[in-house]
Amino acid sequence: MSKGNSKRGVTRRPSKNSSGDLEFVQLLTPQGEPIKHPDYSVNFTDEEYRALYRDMVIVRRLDAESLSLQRQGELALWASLLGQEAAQVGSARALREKDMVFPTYREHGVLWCRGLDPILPLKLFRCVNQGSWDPESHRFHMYTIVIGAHALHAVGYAMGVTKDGKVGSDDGEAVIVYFGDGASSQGDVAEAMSWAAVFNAPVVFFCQNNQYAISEPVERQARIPIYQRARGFGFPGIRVDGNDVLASYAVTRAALDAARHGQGPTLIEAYTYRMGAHTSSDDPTRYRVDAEVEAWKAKDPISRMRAFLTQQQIAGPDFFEAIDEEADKHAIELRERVLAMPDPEPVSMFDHVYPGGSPLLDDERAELVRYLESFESEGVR
Amino acid sequence: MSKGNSKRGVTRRPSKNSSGDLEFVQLLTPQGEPIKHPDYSVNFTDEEYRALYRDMVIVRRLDAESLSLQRQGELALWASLLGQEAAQVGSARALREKDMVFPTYREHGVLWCRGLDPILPLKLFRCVNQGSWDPESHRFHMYTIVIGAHALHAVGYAMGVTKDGKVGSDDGEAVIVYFGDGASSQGDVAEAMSWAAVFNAPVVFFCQNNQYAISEPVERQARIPIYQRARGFGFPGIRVDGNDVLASYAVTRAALDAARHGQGPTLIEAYTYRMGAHTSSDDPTRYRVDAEVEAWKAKDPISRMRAFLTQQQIAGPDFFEAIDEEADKHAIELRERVLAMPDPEPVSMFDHVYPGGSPLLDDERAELVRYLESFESEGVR
Amino acid sequence: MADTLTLGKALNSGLRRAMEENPKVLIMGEDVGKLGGVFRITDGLQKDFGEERVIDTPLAESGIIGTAIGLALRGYRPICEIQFDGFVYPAFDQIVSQLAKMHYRSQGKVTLPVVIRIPYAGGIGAVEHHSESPEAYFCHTPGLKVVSCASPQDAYWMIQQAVASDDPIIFLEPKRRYYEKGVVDTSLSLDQAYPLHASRVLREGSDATLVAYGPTVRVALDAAEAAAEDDNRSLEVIDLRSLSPLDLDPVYESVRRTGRLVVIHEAPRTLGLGAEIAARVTEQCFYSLEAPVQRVTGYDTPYPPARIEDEYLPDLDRVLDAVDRTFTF
Amino acid sequence: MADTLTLGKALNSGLRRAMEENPKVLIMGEDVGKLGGVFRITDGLQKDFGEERVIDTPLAESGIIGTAIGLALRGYRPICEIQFDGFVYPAFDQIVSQLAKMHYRSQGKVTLPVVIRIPYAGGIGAVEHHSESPEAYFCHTPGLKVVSCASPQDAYWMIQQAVASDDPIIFLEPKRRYYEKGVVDTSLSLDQAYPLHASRVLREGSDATLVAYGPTVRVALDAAEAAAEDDNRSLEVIDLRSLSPLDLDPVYESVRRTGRLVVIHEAPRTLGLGAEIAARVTEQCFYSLEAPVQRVTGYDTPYPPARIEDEYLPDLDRVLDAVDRTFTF
Ligand SMILES: Cc1ncc(C[n+]2csc(CCOP(=O)(O)OP(=O)(O)O)c2C)c(N)n1
Ligand SMILES: Cc1ncc(C[n+]2csc(CCOP(=O)(O)OP(=O)(O)O)c2C)c(N)n1
Ligand SMILES: [Mg+2]
Ligand SMILES: [Mg+2]
Repeated sequence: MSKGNSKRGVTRRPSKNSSGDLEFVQLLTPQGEPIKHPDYSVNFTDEEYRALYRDMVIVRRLDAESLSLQRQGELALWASLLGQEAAQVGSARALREKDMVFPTYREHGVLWCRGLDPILPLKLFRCVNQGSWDPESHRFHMYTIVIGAHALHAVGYAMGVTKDGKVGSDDGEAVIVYFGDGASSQGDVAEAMSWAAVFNAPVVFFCQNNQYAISEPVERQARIPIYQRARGFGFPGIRVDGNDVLASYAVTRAALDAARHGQGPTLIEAYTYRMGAHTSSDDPTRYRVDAEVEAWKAKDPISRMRAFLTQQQIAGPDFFEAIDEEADKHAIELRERVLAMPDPEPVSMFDHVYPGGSPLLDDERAELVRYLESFESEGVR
Repeated sequence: MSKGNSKRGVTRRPSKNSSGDLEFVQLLTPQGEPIKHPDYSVNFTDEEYRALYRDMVIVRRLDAESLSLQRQGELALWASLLGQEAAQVGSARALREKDMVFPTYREHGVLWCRGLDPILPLKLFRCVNQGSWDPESHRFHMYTIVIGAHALHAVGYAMGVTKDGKVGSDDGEAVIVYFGDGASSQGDVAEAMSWAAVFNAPVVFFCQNNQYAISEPVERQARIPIYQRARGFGFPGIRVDGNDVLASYAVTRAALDAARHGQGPTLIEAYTYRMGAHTSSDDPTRYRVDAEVEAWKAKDPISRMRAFLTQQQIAGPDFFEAIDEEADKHAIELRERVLAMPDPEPVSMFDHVYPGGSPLLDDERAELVRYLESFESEGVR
Repeated sequence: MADTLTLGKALNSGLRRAMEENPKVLIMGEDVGKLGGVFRITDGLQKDFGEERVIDTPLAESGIIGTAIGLALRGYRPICEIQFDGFVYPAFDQIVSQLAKMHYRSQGKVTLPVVIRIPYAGGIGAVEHHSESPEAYFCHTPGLKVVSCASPQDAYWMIQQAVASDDPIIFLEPKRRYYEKGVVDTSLSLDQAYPLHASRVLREGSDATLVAYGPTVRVALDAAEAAAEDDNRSLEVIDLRSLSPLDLDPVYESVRRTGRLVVIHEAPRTLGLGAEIAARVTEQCFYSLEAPVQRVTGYDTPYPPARIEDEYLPDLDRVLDAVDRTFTF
Repeated sequence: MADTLTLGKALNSGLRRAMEENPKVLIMGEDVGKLGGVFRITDGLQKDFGEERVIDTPLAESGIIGTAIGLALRGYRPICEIQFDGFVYPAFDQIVSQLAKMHYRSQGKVTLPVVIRIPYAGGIGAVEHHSESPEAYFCHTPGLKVVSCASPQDAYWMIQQAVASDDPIIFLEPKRRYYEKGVVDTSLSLDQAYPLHASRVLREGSDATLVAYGPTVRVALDAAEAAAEDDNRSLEVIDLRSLSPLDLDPVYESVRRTGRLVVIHEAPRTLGLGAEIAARVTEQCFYSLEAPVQRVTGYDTPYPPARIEDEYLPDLDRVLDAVDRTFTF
């Protein structure tokens, strides 16, 4: 039979964004100069600008302290947010109190902005518990380590928001789910996007593309920019400079507002960089070169904001120094609290397996209690 | 803090294609008139045109016979392809011999075109085996019932084709995977598309959108046309009139050729309709109205092709009659063979659990043999 | 009030009542709405409770359980239907790593009252993936509870109890028993109904004990009947009902009297529930057992083509054969 | 030739040799390439065999197994790495419904020689999902074979045997033993190596039998040592090695001599391998057992926070305590 033929008319390999180009929303240059964007802007008071800076400095300082605690053997692991402060603080500050957050294991900056006690993630990483905070208290769900699984939880939650009649006006509630570039490959994340589209769920997919999933560069996950994934499901996707706290704020705010007003989901790709190792167990020198890290240093989210504040005379050396001091204080307090943190009681391992309890577990608990007591009576073997 | 703002600039609810519009590739109108398409065409000999018609008539006839066998209790179940003959025959005839097919459970038309014995799926649906044909003999994999799972198998296979150096020239091999509109929601299918994009695999995703996943209309799976899903992964998607055998052929041929030449994956959405029930267990009157079915009858793939052949004087009543007779003969033969089909031996249930065997299974087999023999000696209890 | 209902209809009525009792109860799954599910267990519910409460979902099992978790976090009580046993595996991570563990991980701050209904097991002459018995996977998973009903009365009450429970529950429905009829007493209150996580002696006996659940309960009862008539043997029959946690005290009590135990299930033998029951009963009744616990189960093969499933599935004869073995050991 | 290697390095060498032997062997998984895997088990292999044979995959476990199946259909022999035990569940359908069954479903026309390596079990002080023991799920699944290595010698040979086998194999690596050293005899041929699916008596004894696998083999050996020194008791230690199919003849033989059996694993007790072993040993050695089989296992809770994992994991003392119970029963 004869051949069909076609002009396929679709670019097969859209040229990948380099981090330097402008195929993303940016409101501050790496040098801290404000730039105009046709669709997005912010209109902060000086106080608010300073508050964003403060958040970023404090979360970076707490992060550094946590890493050092890990190095000293006080934590089993630490997943550093270094380099991602703007994406996290900008997006988190765009949330309203009633909005709900579903984080990964790296959203310490978001956690801080939601007002949770910054010690909480350290309990998880010290392995005294499993990140067991109350998700409702600050509307910030527990961390999720299984990549992508929580995206479905976020969408289900958002479906519930709709059912509760809490979308469709400026009083509406929105949901945001954080995940990484690597997570974008998981079936669960794709299913979450499908469901969000079909149910027009009030959810924002916030993907921090920090260029790596452990050792694998983002090209292993996608051959076109991740924000474009949304097009295939029928909702908007947008890329923002994730090292620009103002742009991160503006883009997230718009997406959350669209969601709460009933316009459905948005995918935001925050283009950023993981400056540190994947976790304290990782050795990034095995898979990336210094030059790359150096290039990203020039786009640092905090120095950029500091330059902006200085240039705009919103803040000066005294302010910066005061913030650094405040951050140090927080860090010292964090350290002290970690050092004082008790281990859980062994028998607590039987608590909360079932809300309704289980006689089997009661027996096993009794078995362990008896066993542990046998050492007390007879002395350690 | 102040609100960010944006013109979002993305249509949130692209208007859904009605089956009547032309947002798809069509080379034959429902009345059988040839129409030109800027990108796709076919150039068949009369003989080839007639062969396509013959395929469609035969697979429909075999399908009807199978359904009737099911109604008479000879099959446990039947998944009818009625209405989807053009999508299946058109796409299957676009394949080259070396190309590899991964079907669902409904691709009896593709199976026929690949030259497999049409009795094979009836063994599966009679439950004498599980569709146990040799995938390599006609380069047609076994049926897959678990929705979407085989999409990953197809992509892996296609990655192997690349590894074998069998892409990049006109001698290249391609892989095609069939799935339904419902399957497009499965995480496995999304992962398959991710992988295909990242590894530039020589695979064609052929989605027969027959408008329903059992009772659920396609709107439950996607809010924009399914072919657009590919855009999010960075490869082309295209919709074809799945009731037009010529268009189905041309579009598939082009996609297969792109794949074999190293241009990577394509998603084809064949827009069609499941004229019958989902399976013989289903009752479609519970979820769809007669008027809809009637409207689709007017687009029937076989009468369309028959009109074309008549109008173009490629074939006349004698030919059509001869084909109908041939089809009847095949159907009668199929029926006879089903009626003569023996049940498997019970102990065969232990065969082929492991290529390497297992002493545990040997013991269990011996146990069953002994047990069955005990009846022979003592008479049935 | 007592009605005679099929097991399937009893489930339908129980679901209806659960939805009436609590507006937070949702039903979600593939084809559960207009179609009423492929087995019609949710028949009529979408019509009466609306599309907001009876949700036809996209075709994605991980999505069904994952979004149900999210809905539960928001205060809803989702009942998920998995269309057939063999299609639960794409949701496995959401079930065993997410649903099962969130209460524990949160130290009790989060509860997820999600029920997962699964028409399960074989005997209906179906094609592959439609006849499996996956209960052991779930019973081995701490944080899940697992139950199976074997009569219309239990179906009606157990589904309501499962929905009312704050535990995540896998609710296994013996699909080949959907059409069996029985009397259902609908006049009780939930508290009065037989407890969800308790096994139950269905027939008293003194010579040997049969333990079954779900579809094999009928097999056990028939075997006991036959043994009484043909062999003059008195078999005690216990319906486990709760597969996790197991309620084995009645089994121990029984075995201490009979000295003989046969466990019957359709799942493959290796690491099927029979293994756990054998291990525990042997430990608790070591000096009472006259013979090792016998297991009458599916074999350690994938579920075979249905034309030979009768030889795969435990039936009356295989049960009686095993009882004989406990006497001749 | 005999080298002293860590278990991790022995695996690395075994993988290297398997890749040298057969050009169809592939390695695929998350971070297995440049990084050499988070435990460095594939260290250096991408460098030497290229990106075509050592493939860093997208972050999608179902994708890893699903595409490996496709590659196997095309004639390749993929070795998949799942980064940690707790991340295997998204691939569950591909493993239990696809990989496990395709040979059966095709009546032997298709073979899928896929090996799935999983660093598993606890004891490394890790955060949640990094310490689990999922073996029972796989052992309950007909069509899969499951093995675990406990020494560098076994690691080196068993991985090669697994790759050479046409069966789909779950290969469980006791991650907390990666750094333990042992002598590896690299001079054998594959056929000469101890058979893959055979258990092995590691220490002979006459008073009681200990059965362990993977990470608990060391615990069993230590317990036997302590029992010999402190209690003057002679304990036989058997390493199961093959978890599916089980090779229990040496266990039966041993229990017939000792009359006492303790099974040790980290997975939760209920429906853990101990249950199956207890059931089978009781059946085969009914009149030899002086006490019921004792199980020293993880508890039926999710894996607890690592700060208390020592009390969750079977250790020497709990094993000896169980041995005592078999004597005082
Ligand atoms: C299902 C699953 N697979 C594998 C892992 C192991 N793992 C932890 S983090 C990670 C990479 C995640 O990359 P990305 O999504 O980009 O997030 P990032 O860590 O860069 O913030 C992997 C593979 C996991 N946690 N869950
Ligand atoms: C994983 C899984 N879930 C559910 C089912 C049950 N089921 C069989 S066919 C079907 C609908 C499939 O719809 P679609 O993909 O559109 O294909 P079609 O049957 O219309 O050809 C469903 C839900 C299944 N086979 N596999
Ligand atoms: Mg990343
Ligand atoms: Mg369909």
